Amino acid sequence: MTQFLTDPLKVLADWLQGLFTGWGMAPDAAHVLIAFLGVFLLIALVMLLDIFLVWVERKTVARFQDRIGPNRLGPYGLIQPFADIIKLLIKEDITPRAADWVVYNLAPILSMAAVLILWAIIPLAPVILNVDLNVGALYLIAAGAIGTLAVIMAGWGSHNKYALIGAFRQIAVLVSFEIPMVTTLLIPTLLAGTMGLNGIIEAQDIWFVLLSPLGAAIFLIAAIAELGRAPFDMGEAESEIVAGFNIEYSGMKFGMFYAGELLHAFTFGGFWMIMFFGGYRFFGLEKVSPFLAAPILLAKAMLGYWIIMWVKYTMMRIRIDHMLAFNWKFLTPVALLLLMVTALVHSMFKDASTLLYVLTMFGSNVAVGLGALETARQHSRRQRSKVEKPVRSAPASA
Amino acid sequence: MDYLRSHLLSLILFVPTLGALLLLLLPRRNASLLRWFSLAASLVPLGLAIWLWMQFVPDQAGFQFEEQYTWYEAIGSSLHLGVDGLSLTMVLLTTLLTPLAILASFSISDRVQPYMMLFLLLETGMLGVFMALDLLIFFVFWEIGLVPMYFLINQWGSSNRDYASLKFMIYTMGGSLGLLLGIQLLGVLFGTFDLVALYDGWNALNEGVLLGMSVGTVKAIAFWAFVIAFAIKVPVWPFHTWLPDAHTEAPTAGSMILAGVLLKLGAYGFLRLVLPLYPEQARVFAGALALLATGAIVFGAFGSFGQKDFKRLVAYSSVNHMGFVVLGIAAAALARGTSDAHIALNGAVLQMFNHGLSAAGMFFLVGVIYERTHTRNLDEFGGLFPVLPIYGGILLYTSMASLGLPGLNGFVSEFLVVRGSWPLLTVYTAVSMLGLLFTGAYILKAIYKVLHGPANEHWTHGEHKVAEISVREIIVMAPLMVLILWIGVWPAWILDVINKAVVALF
Amino acid sequence: MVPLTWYVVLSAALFSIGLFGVLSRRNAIAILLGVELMLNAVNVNLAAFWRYGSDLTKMTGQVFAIIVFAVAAAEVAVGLALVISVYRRHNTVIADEIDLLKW
Amino acid sequence: MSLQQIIFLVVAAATVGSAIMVVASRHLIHAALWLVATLFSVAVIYTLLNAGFLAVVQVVIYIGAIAILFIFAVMLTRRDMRDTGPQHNRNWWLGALIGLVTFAGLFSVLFFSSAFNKTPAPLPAGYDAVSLLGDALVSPNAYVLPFEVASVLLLAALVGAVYVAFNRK
Amino acid sequence: MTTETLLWLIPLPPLLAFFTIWLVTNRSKSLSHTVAVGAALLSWAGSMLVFVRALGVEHLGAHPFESAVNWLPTGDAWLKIGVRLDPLTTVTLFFVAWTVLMIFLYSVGYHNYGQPPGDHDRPGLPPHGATLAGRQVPSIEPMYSRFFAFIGLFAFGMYTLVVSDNLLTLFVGWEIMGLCSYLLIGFWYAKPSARDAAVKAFMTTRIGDVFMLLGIAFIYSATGSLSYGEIFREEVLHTLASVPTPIFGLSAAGLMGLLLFIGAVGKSAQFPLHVWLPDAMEGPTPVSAMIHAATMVSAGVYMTIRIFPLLSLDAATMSIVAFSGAFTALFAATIAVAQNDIKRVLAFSTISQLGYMMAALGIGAYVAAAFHLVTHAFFKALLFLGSGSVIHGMEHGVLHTGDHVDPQDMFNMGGLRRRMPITFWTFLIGGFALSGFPLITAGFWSKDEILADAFGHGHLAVFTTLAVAAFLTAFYTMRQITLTFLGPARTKAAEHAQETKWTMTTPLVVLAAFAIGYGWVGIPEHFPVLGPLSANWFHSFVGGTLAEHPEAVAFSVVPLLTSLAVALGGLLIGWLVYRNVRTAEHDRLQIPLLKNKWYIDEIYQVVFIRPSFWLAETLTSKWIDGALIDGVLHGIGRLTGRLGHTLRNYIDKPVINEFFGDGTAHVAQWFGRSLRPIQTGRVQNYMLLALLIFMLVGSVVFYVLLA
Repeated sequence: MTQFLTDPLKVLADWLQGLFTGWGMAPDAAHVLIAFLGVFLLIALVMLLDIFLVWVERKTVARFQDRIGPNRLGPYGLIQPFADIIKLLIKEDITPRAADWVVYNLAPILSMAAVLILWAIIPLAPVILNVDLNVGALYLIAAGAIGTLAVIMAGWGSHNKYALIGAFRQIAVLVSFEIPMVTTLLIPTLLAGTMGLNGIIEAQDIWFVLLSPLGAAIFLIAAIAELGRAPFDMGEAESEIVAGFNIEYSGMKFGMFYAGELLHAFTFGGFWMIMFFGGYRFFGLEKVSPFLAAPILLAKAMLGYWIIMWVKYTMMRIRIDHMLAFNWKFLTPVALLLLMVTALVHSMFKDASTLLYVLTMFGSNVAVGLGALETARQHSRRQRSKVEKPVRSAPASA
Repeated sequence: MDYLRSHLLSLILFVPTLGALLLLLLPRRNASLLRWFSLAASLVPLGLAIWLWMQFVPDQAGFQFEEQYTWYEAIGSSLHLGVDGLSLTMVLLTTLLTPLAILASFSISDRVQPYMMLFLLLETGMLGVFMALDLLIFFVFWEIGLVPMYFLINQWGSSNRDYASLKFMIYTMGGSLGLLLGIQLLGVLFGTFDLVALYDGWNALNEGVLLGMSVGTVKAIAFWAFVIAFAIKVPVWPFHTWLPDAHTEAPTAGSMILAGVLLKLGAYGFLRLVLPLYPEQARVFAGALALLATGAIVFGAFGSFGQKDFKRLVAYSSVNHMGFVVLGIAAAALARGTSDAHIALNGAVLQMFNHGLSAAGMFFLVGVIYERTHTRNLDEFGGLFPVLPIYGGILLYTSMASLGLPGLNGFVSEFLVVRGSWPLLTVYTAVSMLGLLFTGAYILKAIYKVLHGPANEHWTHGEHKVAEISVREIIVMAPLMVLILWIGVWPAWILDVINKAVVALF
Repeated sequence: MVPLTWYVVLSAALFSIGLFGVLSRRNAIAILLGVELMLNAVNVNLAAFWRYGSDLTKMTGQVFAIIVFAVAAAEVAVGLALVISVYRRHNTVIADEIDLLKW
Repeated sequence: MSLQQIIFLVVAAATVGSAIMVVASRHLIHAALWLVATLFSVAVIYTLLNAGFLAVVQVVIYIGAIAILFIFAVMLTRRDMRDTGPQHNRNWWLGALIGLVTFAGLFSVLFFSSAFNKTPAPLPAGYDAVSLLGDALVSPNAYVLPFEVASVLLLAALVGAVYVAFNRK
Repeated sequence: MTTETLLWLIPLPPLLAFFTIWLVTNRSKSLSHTVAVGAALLSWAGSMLVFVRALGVEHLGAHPFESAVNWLPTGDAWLKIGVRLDPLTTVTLFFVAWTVLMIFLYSVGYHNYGQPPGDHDRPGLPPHGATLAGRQVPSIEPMYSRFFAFIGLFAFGMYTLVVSDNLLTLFVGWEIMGLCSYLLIGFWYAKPSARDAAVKAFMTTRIGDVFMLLGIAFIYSATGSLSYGEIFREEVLHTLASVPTPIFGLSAAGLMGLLLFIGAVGKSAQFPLHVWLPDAMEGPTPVSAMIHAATMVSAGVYMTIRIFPLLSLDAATMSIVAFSGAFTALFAATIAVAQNDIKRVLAFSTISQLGYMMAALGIGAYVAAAFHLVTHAFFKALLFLGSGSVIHGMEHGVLHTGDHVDPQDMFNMGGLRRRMPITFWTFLIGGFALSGFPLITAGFWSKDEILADAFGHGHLAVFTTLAVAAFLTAFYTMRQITLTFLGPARTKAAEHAQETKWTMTTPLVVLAAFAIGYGWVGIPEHFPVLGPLSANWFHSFVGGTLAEHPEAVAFSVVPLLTSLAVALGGLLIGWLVYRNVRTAEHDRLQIPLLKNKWYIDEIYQVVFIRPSFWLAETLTSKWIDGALIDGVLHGIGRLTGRLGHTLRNYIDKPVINEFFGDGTAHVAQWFGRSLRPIQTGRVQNYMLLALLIFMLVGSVVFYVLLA
């Protein structure tokens, strides 16, 4: 029993293995079967979580907008999401005639899948690692690439200007923000010495946010852009291009996009936590039992998700050229610079006393950040003066 | 610091080149930036050279601060640098004059960037010749120095510049052909171009047959090949006619450097190569050399006295003054090792330095007045003293230095040369006194025509009124004047270094 | 266990298909697609040879693959840029119609 | 027929099939998407070869960048996003011939030569391809130079592409 | 402070003054002259101190004060320079200090310090006077400060020359004075005559200097040193005397002496090179005094006295010196007789007096020469300053009356005795001293001693020449005095002439005192009555300079009487003749030959100056350089040009270009044209082609060659 508490998956796996082989199944086959079962279990849980997220999202946005939010069905409207799902499911399934059937219908599935495959590598607890891929960090990006594909397929498949434009804009954002993201992902990798997520978590005796706060910040920004949420929601800019790439979608297809987005956001919250806030670690509690560790991670992920929401509902949308300019001219250079600085300071101080190490790392980050901001300020001031000069001089000349 | 010490020469040598390259990166429009930058770039070598002077140990014979880098192993030539008393003096002179020349050419506003670049490159070329301890390197820098000067004359010169620059280029090149052949001969013979090695090897080789001739003949031919190259550069009469043209047409700063340093290359060649490599031939042909030197002195003075063009006058004065250098060298060649020879050589080397100062000064002053009046014709001046008291004072001072007035530097060196060559080449020395006399004549003629006499209204009033010398120009002159006086009153500080080197070498 | 032959044959197939694409598609972009296929074929080969190589600590195969990735990326970027600019000028991407480079 | 072989065959079939679709499909976009499919299955093949890193990178670069780029290009170079006219040029049969001949030649060479039918050595315990690869890429006595060259090439390509595609209007 | 240090310091104040005025106080006139005069005063004080100390030393000649430092490293030895105080230096220093100081003081007044700046005075021209309250008054010199700077430098030169212990520094001072004389004679450089005079002075003296330089070099190379102590040692002199030289069979010593003497000839304006001195009158009067009395010309004699030991080794040289000196004395006197310019007369008298000294040296009486040098310095300075004062007074008159007569022409003067008494009396003293008025004046004693020596050593020719010269001297001196001061005024300007300020008269008085008193230190022992009263201090003192003490010549009546006769006779005749000559026309001695100085200048013009211009401008510049050398060069250039042209036209163009070059091109072109059709421009076609060929080749290789 105690073993179940410390390592439930193993216990389960052994039991099932025994069971299946008892039924006279080939060991390999049994093994595969169990693996599939595990995957199904995970997906099911995640889906449940997703549904719950709908509620969370709606509640939070309500609070942000000083409303109450769903409150009729069940306590605090907890049942509301299920109602939504039913509604979505019973809607008519429409495919525009001009649309490219395969592509059109493939897109939402892909977008959902892109999120789900991310969960394959999330280490929920020291013993529940799912797949401990030794290139986890890269895997993150790879999955993102698939999401991109989904978007563009949706955009192109539904044969609609708005959709296409939305898709383009979305892609532009995704592709360009991938770069600072990768760069900042390299920072934990560098500090931990591995790309495996579990390794990164293991390495975080000191949360990396302390060693690289700026990195954390940049990662968050890039993540938000990756999610295509406000202020970077170029894809579906309601006010400009009705609903962007998913304009032609309705019913469960739209639902998939929607749920996908929410889950994506939550997942990235989780990754943020994993990369910079010690993942499932919480002052040794995770050691006690995976039943403690997994909730810790989820709680942290929820926190990250909440922050992402917070940003979304408080910031206005940015013009796309500004955004790209911001990325290419500011975020990427800063990220690269930060990476170099981190590498340098790390290699110089990693053998020094912990306190000194942390302080120098933190200080260097702050320095880089402030420097970058200052440069940006200078630049913008110059720009403004360039823009404003004629305005000021016009009356004089007139 | 240690690095600095061990690479001092190459630093001095290549900092100007570096400056020239950096100059490329600066905006072409921003003239003042270019000027100041190149000035700074040329001040660095000066600083280093002064430090070098401090660090130099006169009592230690042989070369110091030697550096050797492989350059062209296949033919046994290496980038071998080093200085002794002789080259040190010349290095100091070069590094001193270049900043002044650059400062003097602040008034150039046409294509400043290439101009300044050429100047810095020129400095490298000249320094290279003075530092090289490898015949091939020597020759390479010898030619390098030529090119920028050609363009300086050809691009920034005055009316007749094409002719002058071409003459300068071809004449000098023609001279250096023989030099190149001679160098090749040595190099092929010994498989190395390293001077220090050649000094022994070449002198040890005395009998036998080379290229089907007796060694003596070969040596004699090679000797003349060297001598003519250097004689053209010095220039010794009758190879001097390129000089007045070149000097006259060159831009002011160009003439400063040309007279101040380039001529010294030839004399330095005599000291560094001819005397050590061909002591025998030098002794045999010393008489001829002295004859040419006397020719230079006398005809230089006459020619100078005969000019109507202020700048030409000064140019010829260079011939006259350098004649003394060669005379001293000839004397030394005749009686190598005697104290007379040492004195003569001291005089010669010091004369090189002094002429560098005074000639540069004179050319600059000519340039100053040319900038204001746009004429160099002596007959068009006259009575400028009341208008330009300060300029007049400076001109008097400098010309007196070049006249060889005791108490100023010129006298010391000339006296030493005369003293050294008198017992050896009595007649030549006596004849050259005629030149000395006419030195006075042409200097006074210049002052007479420019400063004295009834004021020439054309310059003293109206729109042609000439402006007094500016502060910048005074700053250019100041170091020269100070040195002129210093050496004139207390030459020991520099002569000591020269003397020790001379004694050690010859 | 899968024998190496299968992998190389697979890559050969990929390669040939790509070659066909390159040779016979009219659309410039499609030609580039073909090129991509060929590159992939090569990569498969490289990876396979690495895996089946005698010394697993020698990463030559993978390194080559990586460099091929880089090259591919560069090639696509430039190629597509060219296609686009050609399209701007001549309003076509049909390879046959782009034949200015003749006598 | 072990499990792995089955998997391999499935994946290989997918690869070849999608590849054929790439060169065959009329719609360029479909071709591009099929390319994605091919690439993805190639990625799977990498994983079968225990080259996880390559697999991921394959996905990131090919699918995430190159394929997207293709799709972009397609959309930028088509007024209406439907393809008209024949997709193959007049002497496509020649191309096909050459393709076939090539394949035949290669196949005959590869399949019947004994050099290739060997089985992989099992991975040693604690074998970490990624770190080895990392070392190989940056260690001076390995491939740092090609690596740098490749990066320079990328940079040049980037600049060149921007310059070429830049709209001078 | 030790005497040596003092000696080092003596020359410095004027030099410092020069630099201070040049660089700092140039703007302020008062500051400038304060600095200059102050400096002169300092040097004067130093010299006096040294003088007093020197007197206190026994056998100063044997052990002089000396100190030297290394100056030039020469090979493994050093050339030393230093200072030396022996009797000769002492006495020279004495008179130099006094005269210089006086002249400095005098200059203040002479340049009208305190007067307003002129109405239209220009730098470079003498002041023309200013209008003050409607009246014309003298105006201050525009280049006042510069003048003091220059004479400061001048004084420095002289002091250096005197205190130095070697020929080199002597030469330095020598040349510096040369420069200063150039600058000062050309002080009013805007006057053509002035600038010509300046150049003339410089060049003429430079001729001498060049020879002197040779001489110095010769001595140096022969003895390995230049300091008197070294080169005048017995053995050295002995060897020098024994070494023969190819030049007129002179001994080395003689040749050296001759060379140096030529230098002195230039400096002291002896016969062939005397021409510059009269023209030097173009400078301001204090300059004339400076040059002709105190410093420059004395320097020549001083140097000759210095090298007397060397000189005396070779009889030939000695006689050359003696005769040139004597000749100059007479020659110059003859010219002086016919001059009307008050300063020119003095100038020629100077030349002749210097001739005296040279002659004295020539006959071996170097003490007498030194004595005459000193006395002459005093009274000649006095005379010049006096004449300056006269001119000044005249100018005042000119300005006052406004009729522009030449203020220097003696025939415009007359009757100034009453107008300017102090000047008159002092001038009179000076004049009498010059003409050797018996017993009271210094001139008498010195001149008498020379005559006595000439007679005593049996150089009768010299003796007679000098006697005649002395007579003429007395004559023209009296002529001058008569014309200037006596009789009624000849012009209105002369009537309104006015005594000058104290700054100018004080020096006159002081110098007058010396002009009288200095004679008394050198009265020969055997002179009747007076001889025993005072020991011949000068003779014994200066005589100590040399190793072998020259014995005083035995007293004889002949020279005494002669000198009495010539002096008094000359004066008397002069007065009688010119007592009532009113204008120049009535002056029967205005012989053109004499008036034009024996046409020496014209001769030089033809013989030397024109040819030198021809040499320079035509021969060297035009013919040798322009025609000959450059001609050859251009010839070579043209030749090579022609060669290149030929090669180009007959080899390059037809053969290489057309046949080989174009031929190949054509072939290639043909191939290209025929292969063109393959270029479809379709990339895929190329690829197809390439692959097909590749396959063919490949299959051939694989299946045929390898199988």
